[in-house]
Amino acid sequence: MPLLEARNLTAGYEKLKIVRGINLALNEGEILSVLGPNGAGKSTLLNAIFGVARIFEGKVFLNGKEITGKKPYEVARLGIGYAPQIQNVFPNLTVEENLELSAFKRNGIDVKKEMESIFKLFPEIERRRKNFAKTLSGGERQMLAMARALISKPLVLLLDEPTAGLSPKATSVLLKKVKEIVIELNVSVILVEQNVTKALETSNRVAILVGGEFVYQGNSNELTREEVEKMFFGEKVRQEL
Amino acid sequence: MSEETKVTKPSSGVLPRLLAAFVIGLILGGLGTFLVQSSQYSAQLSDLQNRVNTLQAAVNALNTTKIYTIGVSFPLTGELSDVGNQWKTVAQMALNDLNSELANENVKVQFKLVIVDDKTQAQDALTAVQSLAQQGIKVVVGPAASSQVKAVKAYADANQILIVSPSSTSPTLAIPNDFIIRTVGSDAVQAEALAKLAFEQGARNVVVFYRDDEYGQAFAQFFNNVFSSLGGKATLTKYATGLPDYASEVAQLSSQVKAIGADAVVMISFDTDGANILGHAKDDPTLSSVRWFSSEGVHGTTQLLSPEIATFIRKVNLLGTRPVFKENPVYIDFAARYKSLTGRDPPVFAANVYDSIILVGKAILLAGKYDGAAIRAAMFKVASNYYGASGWCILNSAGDRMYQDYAIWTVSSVNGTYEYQDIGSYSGGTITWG
Amino acid sequence: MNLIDLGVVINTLWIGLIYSLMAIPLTISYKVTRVLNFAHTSLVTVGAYVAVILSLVYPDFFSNVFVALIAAFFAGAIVAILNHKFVYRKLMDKEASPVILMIASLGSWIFLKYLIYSVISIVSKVIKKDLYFAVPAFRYTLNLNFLGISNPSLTYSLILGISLIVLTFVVFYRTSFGKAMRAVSDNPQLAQISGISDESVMTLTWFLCGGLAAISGVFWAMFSYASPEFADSLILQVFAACVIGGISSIALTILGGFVIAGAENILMSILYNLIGLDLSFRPFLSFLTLLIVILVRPPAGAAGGLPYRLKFKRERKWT
Amino acid sequence: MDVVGFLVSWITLFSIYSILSISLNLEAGYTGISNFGKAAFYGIGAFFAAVISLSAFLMLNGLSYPLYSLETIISMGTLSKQNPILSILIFLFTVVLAFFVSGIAGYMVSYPTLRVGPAFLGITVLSFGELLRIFLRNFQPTGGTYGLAGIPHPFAFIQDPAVKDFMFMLVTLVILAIMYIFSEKFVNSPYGRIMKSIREDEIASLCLGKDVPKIKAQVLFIGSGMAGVAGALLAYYMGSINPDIFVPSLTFEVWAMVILGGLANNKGALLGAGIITFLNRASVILNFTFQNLPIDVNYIRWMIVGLLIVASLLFKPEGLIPEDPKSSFIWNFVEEKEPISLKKRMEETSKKVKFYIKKVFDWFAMGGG
Repeated sequence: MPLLEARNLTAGYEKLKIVRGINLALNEGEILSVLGPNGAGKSTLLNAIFGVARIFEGKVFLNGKEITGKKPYEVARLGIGYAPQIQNVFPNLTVEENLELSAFKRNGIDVKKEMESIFKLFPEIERRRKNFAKTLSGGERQMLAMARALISKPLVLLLDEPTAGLSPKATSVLLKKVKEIVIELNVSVILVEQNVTKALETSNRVAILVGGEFVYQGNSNELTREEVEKMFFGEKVRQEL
Repeated sequence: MSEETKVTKPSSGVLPRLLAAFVIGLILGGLGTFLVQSSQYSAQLSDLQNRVNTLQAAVNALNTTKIYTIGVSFPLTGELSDVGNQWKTVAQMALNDLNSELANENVKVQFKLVIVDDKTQAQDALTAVQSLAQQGIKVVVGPAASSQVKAVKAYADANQILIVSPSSTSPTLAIPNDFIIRTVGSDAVQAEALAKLAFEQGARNVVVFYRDDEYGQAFAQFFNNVFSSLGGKATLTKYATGLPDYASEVAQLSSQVKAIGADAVVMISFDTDGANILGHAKDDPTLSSVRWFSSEGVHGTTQLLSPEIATFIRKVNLLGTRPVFKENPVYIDFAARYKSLTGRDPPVFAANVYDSIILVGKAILLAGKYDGAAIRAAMFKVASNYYGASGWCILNSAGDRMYQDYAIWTVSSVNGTYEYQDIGSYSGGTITWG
Repeated sequence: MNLIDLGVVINTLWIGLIYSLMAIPLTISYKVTRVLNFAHTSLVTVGAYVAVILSLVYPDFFSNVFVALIAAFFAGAIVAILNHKFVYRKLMDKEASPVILMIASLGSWIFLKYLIYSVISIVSKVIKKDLYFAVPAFRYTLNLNFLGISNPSLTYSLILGISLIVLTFVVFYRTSFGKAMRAVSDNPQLAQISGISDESVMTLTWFLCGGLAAISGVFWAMFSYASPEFADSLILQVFAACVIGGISSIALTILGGFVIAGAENILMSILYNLIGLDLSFRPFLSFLTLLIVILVRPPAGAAGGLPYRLKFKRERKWT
Repeated sequence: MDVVGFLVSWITLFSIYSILSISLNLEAGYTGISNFGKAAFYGIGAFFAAVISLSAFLMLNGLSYPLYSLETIISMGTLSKQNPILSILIFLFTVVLAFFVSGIAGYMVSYPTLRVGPAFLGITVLSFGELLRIFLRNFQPTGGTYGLAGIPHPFAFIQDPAVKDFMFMLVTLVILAIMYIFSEKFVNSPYGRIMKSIREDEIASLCLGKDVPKIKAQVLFIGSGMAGVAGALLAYYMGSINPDIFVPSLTFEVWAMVILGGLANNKGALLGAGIITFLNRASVILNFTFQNLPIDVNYIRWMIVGLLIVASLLFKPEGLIPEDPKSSFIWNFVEEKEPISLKKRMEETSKKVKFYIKKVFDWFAMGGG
């Protein structure tokens, strides 16, 4: 049984349907990359899983339990962590407080201990633990967002373009960290990425979203960057496969 | 295609629309005039009907009771809500007295009150009076503040609605031949009384601490005139009204008293601000060492009877004037009944409110018909022989009270508790003690 | 000539404290819930009157200041929460803009104000005491002199007020609830996906703010008096204090409260003694100060003329 | 009950408040200027009209009393009835000038306040209003706390009060109509679209080359001018004014009207003003029907007003008449909706009409069954 599953999901905002008929399954311990051109509905998909976007049709299951229509904070407490692309930290809280908050009201979590272990994973932000989050750089913010999503020991981690706006070096560091996390913390990841090469390197499986629909799902080592980009531009690769 | 162009470019300009508006206005105007006239006809008709009814009533003789409605516009909310709500009780008391008197004398007439809140605001007073008038009411007791009376004056004069204000004292409303009647004496006399009182008590250099409104402004001016003519020196200091607290004003007052070496403070206030000022003054050593005089505004508040303020009042020997005829049996009876009903002394102008209702009732009876002008004429006659809770109510040509006697009040200790006491009176220019 | 008296300084302190105490809950509730709450005045009045009425009806029990304060706290908190549940929450669910929320708060202010009037009129008829203008009974039983301030209720409110402000700071910056409040005020969406229920945070915020507002009302009644209108005549000054602080930080709000109080007292005193400015200009000075502060040193980054966007629009989507 | 009298007095009040709410709608609804100082400009108009007409009458008759004195009030009672043409001329003159005086005041106030940034504009204008009010309270030439009374009614020469009030109502209605048509034209002009663009995104409008502060100042000029006209009408209607009429709560009342009716919609502004003034005036009927309740009926009256404001917002948070999407600039972008052409619309209508006619014929053909 997959850990996280979306069945025939149609979602969007207000009256607008952005993603249509999505079927998605995430198995334990894997990294699933969701690739797609701008405006394909990648972020909307994550939002729909999390109960932020409006779901028109379809269902979402976590560990076999249905989580469709639950409020975002309930979803978070059931064990999904989410690091959104922008506005992903609380600027007027310190780094420590940002982390503490995520563990707020979660039973069985020793916040102090967890924080230390998280800081071990992210030494970059440990140095700035007493600073306000608004003083952090873009990469540090992304790390903080990831750390914040991880501290509550989620089963699934959703990362929305963590490398957007980062330098190539920082991108590599960050994605390496994602791989580490999966092993170390035993968490499954859905990674929304724009950088196709890096995404293919990082992930086990890949799903390609174009115009609100999946055009391809498969193992990442079966694909090359060129093929992916062809799909982005709308060539009918699906029939070939 | 031609229709298409018409869509994008509206053909009608402003002018045709204005014309249309004008035509609509004309039609409305015609319609309105028709309505007004028909309402006049219907008014004539209803007048006829009334006459028939009165005739019928006379024929049917004493079996039916006629009910007259008196409008009341009081500040039940807003700045003067404290007194306004107590006046409401007073007005109901007066109404009951009036009705029971009529019942005892077997007159088949009863009165009814409709009390409308005017929020202590000029515009709301106007709408309150309009609402009452549109329900066919010709006499309105209230509103309280002079600014409100001014706001309703134009409407009242034009529509012949008699306004009987129990508390408006502004000198700029002493207008002859209007439909405003004020059952309260001009503050000119009270200011004279207070000035003479202060001078007689030995004050020569006083600070007049007054509220910045029509009441305070006029009162302070009159006081200054009299006090200077007596040979004293008065420094006028005004404070803003409607503030929630006057601690800062009292602090300023204290430094001013110290600076000019004043020997007394004359406070011209209403109840909430006055009680608040005294409450803060008690903590000030400078203000505790000079004499205090006060107008009628603060008289009757429960706060002054609390031990801490009452001690201060005794210490500075605060004396005040208030419009009442001393040892007036009607007032004593009224005050006792009011106290048994509400547990406190009558508030400021309570006697005037009481008398206003009774006067209006009697004037309606005398006029014999429910009509503003007739009631107004009758009002002058009734008032000239009426001795009520506030004393003789004779009106002058401007529709204001002609004579007003003043009592000198203070707070004194009786059997361990504090009470208001009248210890003297001012009548015809002289102060009598005891 | 002596420009400032000790009395003026003490008044500044006290009034500044009261303004701050009233402005803090206004700022917090605005930050967390984005409601510019006009019904705040009603909360203040409710607090004052609960203390006054209880202390007059049950003088034995409620003559203790602390008991009365606690009663007032809960009364204000309950009213605030009910107001939230029945008005603001419903409007937020319909994604109403902050301007709509503000006008809704205006509506509930009108309703609550006259509800208070009604309750007062009934109670004062029953207990046969004037409540339209009243002071709590415990005002006369206090006895505590401190730092040479002879007015015991002033002393009490100074000590209690300062400790309350300290407590608010602790709650806001040290407890996890305070952190959650700050998180919601920073970014409500992100707070939700971090597992914070914004609804429970908002309810708790109203609990705290309603209670604090009510307590400030009790302080006012202790020192001055309670009437159904007193808070209405204070509200503009309180708003001014908030605005000087940019309706953003608690510390700046407190500063704002003291700036306004200083203008009304110390500045008034100086101008009065120097150029004989009438005392009736006191409210004039507070608004003048506000204007000058806004124009010279715009609060919370509102400087720099035009390219500053209206902060009203709450970021709804962060896709 | 005097229904005509009620309608006349209500419509007069409604017109005055409608002018206020339309002007606020121009500022807040269309341009996004949160003006919380409406009462100030309303007051400027009222005081201007009162001062000018009083001093004009005094001067033309060679009198030199202070404006607020008893003598002025008494003499004005007779003077105002003498010359109908003069009364009406002075009335029109002051009403028109009140527009410019208040407008210029609004324009001048906008200069420093716009530099502050929009977030604090509301409170800045509100403080300005309060400063003005406190100043007027202490300014003796315009009466200070006495205020001004005896303001000559333009139709004082008409004997019958009902006709007099009716004429005044007509005049206010006509002025309201002019204001309404003007603002409708205005907001649907290219200038109106610039206003909306400023409301939606100031920076974007700046980047489009619009002088945002200037446009805001111009809108404030027009809005304040309209408020000034309303103030002048109020002064003539009441016959007396004082500074304490123009308190901030009046501004909030106007805001409630605009929000209730629906922001950025002139019809909504009218509806909001109509509802609130009608509630205020008509709810007095409760005072006549319910007497001797345990709770004072006046309190219940105001409570109902508050409840209705909240209830109608809960019922329709966007206001009773939401902004017309077709005229909205932004909406056209998002939906990319083509406005339906007249031809198409006519075709559709004729189709509908034909359908119904056919239905009726069928009905007859069936024998009316």
